[in-house]
Amino acid sequence: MNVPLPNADHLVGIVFLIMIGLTITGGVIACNANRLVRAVAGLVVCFVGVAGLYYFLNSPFIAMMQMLIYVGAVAVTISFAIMFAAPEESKKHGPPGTLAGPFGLITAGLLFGGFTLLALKTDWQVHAKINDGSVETMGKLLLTEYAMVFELISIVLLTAIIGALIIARRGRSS
Amino acid sequence: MEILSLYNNLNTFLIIGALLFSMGVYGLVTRRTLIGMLIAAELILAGASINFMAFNRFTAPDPQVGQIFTLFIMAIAAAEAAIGLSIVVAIYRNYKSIDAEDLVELKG
Amino acid sequence: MSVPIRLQPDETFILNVGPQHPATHGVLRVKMEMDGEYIVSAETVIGYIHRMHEKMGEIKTYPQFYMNLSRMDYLGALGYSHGHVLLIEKAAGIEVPERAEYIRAITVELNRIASHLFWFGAFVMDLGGFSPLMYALQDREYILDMLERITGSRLTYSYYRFGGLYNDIDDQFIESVKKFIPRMRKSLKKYHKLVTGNIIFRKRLEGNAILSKETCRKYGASSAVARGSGINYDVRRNEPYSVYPEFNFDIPVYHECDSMARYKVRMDEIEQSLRIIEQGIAKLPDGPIMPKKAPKIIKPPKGDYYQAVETARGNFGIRLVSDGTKNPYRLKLRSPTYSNMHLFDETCTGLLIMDALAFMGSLDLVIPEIDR
Amino acid sequence: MELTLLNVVIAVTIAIGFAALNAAYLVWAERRGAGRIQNRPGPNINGPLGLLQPPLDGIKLMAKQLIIPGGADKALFIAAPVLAMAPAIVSFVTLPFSDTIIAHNLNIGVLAIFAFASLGGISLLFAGWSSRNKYAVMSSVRAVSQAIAYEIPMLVTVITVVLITGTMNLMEIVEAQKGGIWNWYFFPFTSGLYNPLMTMSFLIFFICALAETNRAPFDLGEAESELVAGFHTEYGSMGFGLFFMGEYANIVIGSCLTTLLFLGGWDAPLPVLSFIPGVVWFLIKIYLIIATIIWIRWTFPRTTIYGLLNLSWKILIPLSLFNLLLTAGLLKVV
Amino acid sequence: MVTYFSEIISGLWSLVLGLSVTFVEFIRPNVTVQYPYEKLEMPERFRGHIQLIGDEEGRPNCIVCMMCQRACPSGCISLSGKKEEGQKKKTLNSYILDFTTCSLCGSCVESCNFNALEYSKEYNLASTRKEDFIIDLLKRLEEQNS
Amino acid sequence: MIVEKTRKALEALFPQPEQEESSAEKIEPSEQEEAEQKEETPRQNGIIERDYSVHGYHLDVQVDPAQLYVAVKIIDELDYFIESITGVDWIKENQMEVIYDFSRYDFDLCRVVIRTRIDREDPKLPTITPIYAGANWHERETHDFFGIKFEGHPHLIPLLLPEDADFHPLLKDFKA
Repeated sequence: MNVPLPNADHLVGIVFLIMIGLTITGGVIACNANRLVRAVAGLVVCFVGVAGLYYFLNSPFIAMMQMLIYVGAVAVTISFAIMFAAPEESKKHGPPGTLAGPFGLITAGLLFGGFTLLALKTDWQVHAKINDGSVETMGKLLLTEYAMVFELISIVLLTAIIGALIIARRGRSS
Repeated sequence: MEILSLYNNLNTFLIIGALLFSMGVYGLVTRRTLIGMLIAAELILAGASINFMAFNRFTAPDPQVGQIFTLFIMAIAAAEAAIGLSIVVAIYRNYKSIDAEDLVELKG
Repeated sequence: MSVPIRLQPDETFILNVGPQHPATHGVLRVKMEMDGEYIVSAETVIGYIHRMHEKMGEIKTYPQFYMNLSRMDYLGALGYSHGHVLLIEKAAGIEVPERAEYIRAITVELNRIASHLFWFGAFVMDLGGFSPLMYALQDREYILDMLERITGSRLTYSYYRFGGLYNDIDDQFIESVKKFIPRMRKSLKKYHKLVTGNIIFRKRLEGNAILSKETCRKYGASSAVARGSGINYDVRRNEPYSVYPEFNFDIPVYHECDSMARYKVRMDEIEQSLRIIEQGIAKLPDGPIMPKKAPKIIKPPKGDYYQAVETARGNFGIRLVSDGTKNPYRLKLRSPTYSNMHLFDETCTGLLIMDALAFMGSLDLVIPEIDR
Repeated sequence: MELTLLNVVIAVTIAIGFAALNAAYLVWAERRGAGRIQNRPGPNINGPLGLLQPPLDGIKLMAKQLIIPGGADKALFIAAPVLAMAPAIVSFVTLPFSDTIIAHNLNIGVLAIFAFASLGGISLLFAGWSSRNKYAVMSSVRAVSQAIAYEIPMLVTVITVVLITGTMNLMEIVEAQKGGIWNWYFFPFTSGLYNPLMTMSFLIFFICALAETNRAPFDLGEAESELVAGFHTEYGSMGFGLFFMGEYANIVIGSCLTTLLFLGGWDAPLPVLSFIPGVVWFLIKIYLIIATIIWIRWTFPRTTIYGLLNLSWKILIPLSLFNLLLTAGLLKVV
Repeated sequence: MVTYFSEIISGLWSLVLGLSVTFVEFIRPNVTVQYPYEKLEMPERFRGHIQLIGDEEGRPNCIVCMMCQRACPSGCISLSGKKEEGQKKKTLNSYILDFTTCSLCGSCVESCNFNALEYSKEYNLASTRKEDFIIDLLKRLEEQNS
Repeated sequence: MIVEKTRKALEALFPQPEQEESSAEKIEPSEQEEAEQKEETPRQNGIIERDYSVHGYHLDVQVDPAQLYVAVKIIDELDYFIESITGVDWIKENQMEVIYDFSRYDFDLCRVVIRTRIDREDPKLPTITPIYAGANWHERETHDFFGIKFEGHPHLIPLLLPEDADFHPLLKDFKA
């Protein structure tokens, strides 16, 4: 009888836990699934979770961009490539070398342990100032302070588009 | 209910970021196919982005920089996906395989 | 949008279109080798409803066979019966009263319009527009109602007899035909407004599946397939039969060679058929519909005979090899769509699948007629 | 974050209910409308005016066996329809229906809807891929490439509107258009901006909405005369039902967005008429747009894949970009 | 450039024209017949399956000359009769129409010289059993008379 | 006139034209009775000009199987289109006749029938698909119905009959 009714704060916490769950399950599926399409599905789940995390970090804009770009573009592109290049990928799974599996596991474990220790041992100076997540300030910063980077990014994207076209072109019309 | 207020804790995000990063590394090592590696690389980028965002939220003096960095990472990831996949497609066309170990010729 | 393709052998896959596919309007199967959405090669597989009409023709006597002709093509049945009766009349030397010939011409043209209307609707439906089919069916129902009153049946009319007709037409029929002509003209205007002018429709068909004159000749194409490629060929004109020399009508010919040209030819043919019906009704003579001494048992003399007619689907030829008995020795049915369909394999190479299916629609296929 | 449990539960329930009801009765409306256009009655037997048809159809679909084709990727095959339906429902949470009726007023509402919509694309891919059917794969590839191609002009037109209002909040966008039909961005005579090309932008947005929701004449993904039934060829039972409902929910979202961005949302066309509650106006507007969509579907044939891409890249994108530049210039000048 | 815009305008106009056509159709009345609720009269010459014609007393006109059986291209008519004593003509014992193979050509009706066969107006011909299409015309005639 | 032209072109196939042609000419004007008489004896290879209003075609050319390809080539060069290919099984004479119908697209009407007779036991003919691509299906159909093998045909498998069919239904001794 003394289980407290979940209030708003609890609800937020539960939603957060769900997001963490999505992220981690998605990540696990993405790097362990036998079929590449399922890996992409895992990636999508993971990205949705990450978008949720961003939302909790007071940046709804970035969260939505995460969905838009990663789910709507990157995941779709990867699935296209899978459909094109690996129709029978399911045969090709399995431990590649004798060492790769354990080796990967050890590396990943070490990395994870190291980072976690680093995160926990360091005494982070948590600032009281919280970003307001507003799009306006970000837009202003992008066009003033980071204008150069912004332009460079657009050039990179343009180059990427053209380069991708050139590499993948088959020359039907020639 | 400590567990329900995890979202106010910097370390939660850092650990998730680290987890994603190491999962990405694991995938990068174990995957044989190029596309699988690409997926793993995306995970690594996501892990890094989470760190940026977390620091942006909790410790940054100027609370926009992290977001902007994350945006840039997204753009780079998109470009990387496009280029990487067109390379995969081109390789597949020439070698009929996207298995990284079959591509010994690339080693020169 | 045909694009030449450089093939890589294992980049293609086989797509099996049919025998149950919405675009094939029956049991037709096309085995397509695809490169993405482009067709590398296609092989048409027919014969799923082959009924061996030619063997039936040999087994049955002449009068027992005439209803088979209307089973060949369920949309334009009368044209086929017309060819058959003309051939047997020619072979056995039966005189046909003029009134019967006029009525034959009128009903054949009505049937041709009905067939073209159905084709129009089905073709637009192949392209994704559903409503024109319903409008076309309304007009077609009108024709079918008229023909049903006269012949007793809606699709498989066995209306013609050797020497004449099974039943005379009445005033009510003439009245309804007279009412039908302005109605059809109005509908045609509606179709042109709704479909022909439509930018989406035009963009899809213009330049789609170019058929050269030479290809048509090599395959023996006829009907709108040939006339859309600039060939002025219509059996009604080139090889006049029945009372067609009496009528004043044009053969629509377009030189674009694409699906739009084939579409336009058929739409114009509806108008020309209306003209023929108009003149036929005006000139319709009185008199009997069967010759006075119609032979009961038909035994054409030895020899072989050929008759070609222009049905709704094109040049239908029927060859009779007679040995003087009451059964034909050999009866060959040359169906127009058989030749038109044969074009498909060669022409659709390099087309997108949606263009190829639009092209298939423009051929006006009736599968039972191909398979016979 | 003012999320309360009650709020969320009510919002989600209403959203699901609204989406499902709309999906069901839009099918009915579509069939009746198609029938009327084709001079026939449409479904009219079950219930008055055939109004019981949709629930009966639903029962029929649910009673059917869910068949998973052999060789299909089971997990993805089942996940795909859910993935198609879920974002549509989530999108309803951020859609304002009047100045008071809104589940969660998100500051970046427009973007959120697009973000959720991008989940729909991947669901089509999964559906096509997992059902192991060549037609399904071809159609899902078509549908996705189409969705990507039309996202660009759509976003550019949205940016034009965002530029004028200076906000991505849907409520504020509607507020900016307040005061009668001449203030709507569909054809803004007043409100400080005299951009005659906004009508064109409205058309572009509408066309893109048609294309994004895979509606005729852009229904290449389920071109039944070529690809049998497209990506849901292998789906039966409720799998198909979910795709179907998702499609109609997307139509509703598309028309809601069109209304909010260009037709003044819940604003009455004449200030005199503003005694009628905003919701009514909003619903009238979205159903008018839906009626137009249905009308268009039963009038036009389908475009080709290259015609579709040509339209997007050669016409819609240049024009929408031009309008964006023009609007930016006008904003600077005015 | 001019063609670019004129094509857009003319294209849009053609779409509007199309929409106007369907709108006019939208407000036109229905043309369909709600079949199970309303039924159409079959025309006079409608060709259903054949049936026997009886005289005033209800006896069939048929004299078992077998012309129809011979004329039938599909062999779907089988009839038998016998000559009863004291009567000039044969009387019909049974007349079975195998409608499964009948193609409704009407050869039988045309070949009949004794006004004994006609087309029925029957068009509701659907059944799940093959036996339903083996029609005993004599029984049918009796039913009609009663 | 195209009839004359075609006739001239085809006469080159028959080495002793004078006698052959004149005899054929003589037979033609007289009507059916004589034609029937002629049918009794196996017909010689050659050209007969037929009465169009009775038979429905103008030129009736019977060629040797070896000449077939050349004859069709001539027809092709004169811009004829292919109408159909069919066979007739003359079981009494133990022969098989293959009939090729050609016609024209222009108003200068001329229908040409090329027929050739082959042995019933070993029916073989050269294919004409290199000349007329449209002959492909017609030849396959004839192969289906009569079992005539068209040598050099690219894809001689059953077209209308089931793909495993090993019977030829239009042969007169075929029993279902």
